[in-house]
Amino acid sequence: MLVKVLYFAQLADFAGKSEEQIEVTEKSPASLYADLRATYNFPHEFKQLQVAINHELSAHETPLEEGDEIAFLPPMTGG
Amino acid sequence: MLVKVLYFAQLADFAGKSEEQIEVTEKSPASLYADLRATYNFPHEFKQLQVAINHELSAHETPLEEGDEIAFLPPMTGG
Amino acid sequence: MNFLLMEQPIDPTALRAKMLSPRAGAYCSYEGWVRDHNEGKEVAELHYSSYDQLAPSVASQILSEAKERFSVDAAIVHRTGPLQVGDIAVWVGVTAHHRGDTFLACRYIIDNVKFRLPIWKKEIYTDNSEAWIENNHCGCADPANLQIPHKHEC
Amino acid sequence: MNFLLMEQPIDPTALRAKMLSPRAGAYCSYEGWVRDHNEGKEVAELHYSSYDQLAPSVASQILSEAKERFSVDAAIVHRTGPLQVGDIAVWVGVTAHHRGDTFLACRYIIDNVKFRLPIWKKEIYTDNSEAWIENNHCGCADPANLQIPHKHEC
Repeated sequence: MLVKVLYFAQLADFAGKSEEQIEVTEKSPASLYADLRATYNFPHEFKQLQVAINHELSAHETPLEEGDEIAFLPPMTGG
Repeated sequence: MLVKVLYFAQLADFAGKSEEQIEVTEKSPASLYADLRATYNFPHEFKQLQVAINHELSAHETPLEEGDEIAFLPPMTGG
Repeated sequence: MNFLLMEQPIDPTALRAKMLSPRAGAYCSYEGWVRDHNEGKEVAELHYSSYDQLAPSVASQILSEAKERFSVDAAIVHRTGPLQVGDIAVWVGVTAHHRGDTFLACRYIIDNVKFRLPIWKKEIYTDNSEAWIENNHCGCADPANLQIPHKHEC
Repeated sequence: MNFLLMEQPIDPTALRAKMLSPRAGAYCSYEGWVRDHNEGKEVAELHYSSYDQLAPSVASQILSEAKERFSVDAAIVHRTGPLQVGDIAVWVGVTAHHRGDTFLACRYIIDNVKFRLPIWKKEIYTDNSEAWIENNHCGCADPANLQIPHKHEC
């Protein structure tokens, strides 16, 4: 199924893009992140990141659905 | 000896003036305040007030000197 | 001297501008505003009277304590005379490298201003009655206690 | 909605004016300023990027928590994009009846903004190098922990 991945901050720099469509076979965000990390050399462990699905913070184990927009968020540094 | 007494807030209202010269025979601020309280019906006990002599906060038992300016300060309520 | 008593309205924009520094990362300010009510009575205006020859040295002492304890720059401005609802009665501004110090110092300063600065507030109500405000802190007057308004009991 | 992400400079005078209320007696504001240095390096500019579709709901949640805990009115404005030294990165304003609540709420809000609002800061140094800032809080990402930034350990 197809999902959209959004990249922010360091992850956007490493990926060289701010979003992309990805064809996934597993519903697990952890599995998707592992694939992306292998591709882009992301520095973060999965557990260091928050997960947002369709613009809402979501549990790490939330199963992905067709058409979801998912973002892996590095620790926030605003303020 | 002569001292100048400064009145602020409620004490100025009760005394009907902001300052006056007083001839004192005892050097004790407590004694002076007791006299003034009897004259003007000040509502405060001496221990409720701070004492300033020559524009510096002073201990309650500081002996008065000729020409001193003394103020008895009600609890402060600025801010 | 980072302290001023003034009869004119306090301008927080101008006061803030004086605090700017490229080395400061955090700015905390506090303002006391004249409310339209107090303890169930409708307030028409306030009148602050001050002991002008004593207030600067007390303010300077409070600011020195705050700078020493929290490594901040800080300033205090207090209004005197008649004030209307919505007017700023007191302004405190604090800058520091980091935010924690600004909050602690700003709170320390305003608490001590209320407790130690020789200024008194009279409230005039909409029914034309008036009253000198009783403070919420205790009336004990030993200067040794006055450094720590939250910790002493009388 | 008392939250705004903006690319234009933050105007604290205009933001303060929106907080005015005749029922409020206390106003506390906090500003984060871009410093000219950080951890020994000279900062030329900052760049904040944000997750614009997520930030408003997080800010709204933080403000709701503060209002519920401290009985305040409050607002948050955060800058995005490139910032110069001296610019305001974030502004928080809080009003309440009494001062204690304004300090506690303002501190609560800025702490949670730094910890929970989806915004990231890149520093660009005077030698043209740059770095995404590592936060000082820990990197554990369980949302259940994020409510109390000062109390959890990882």
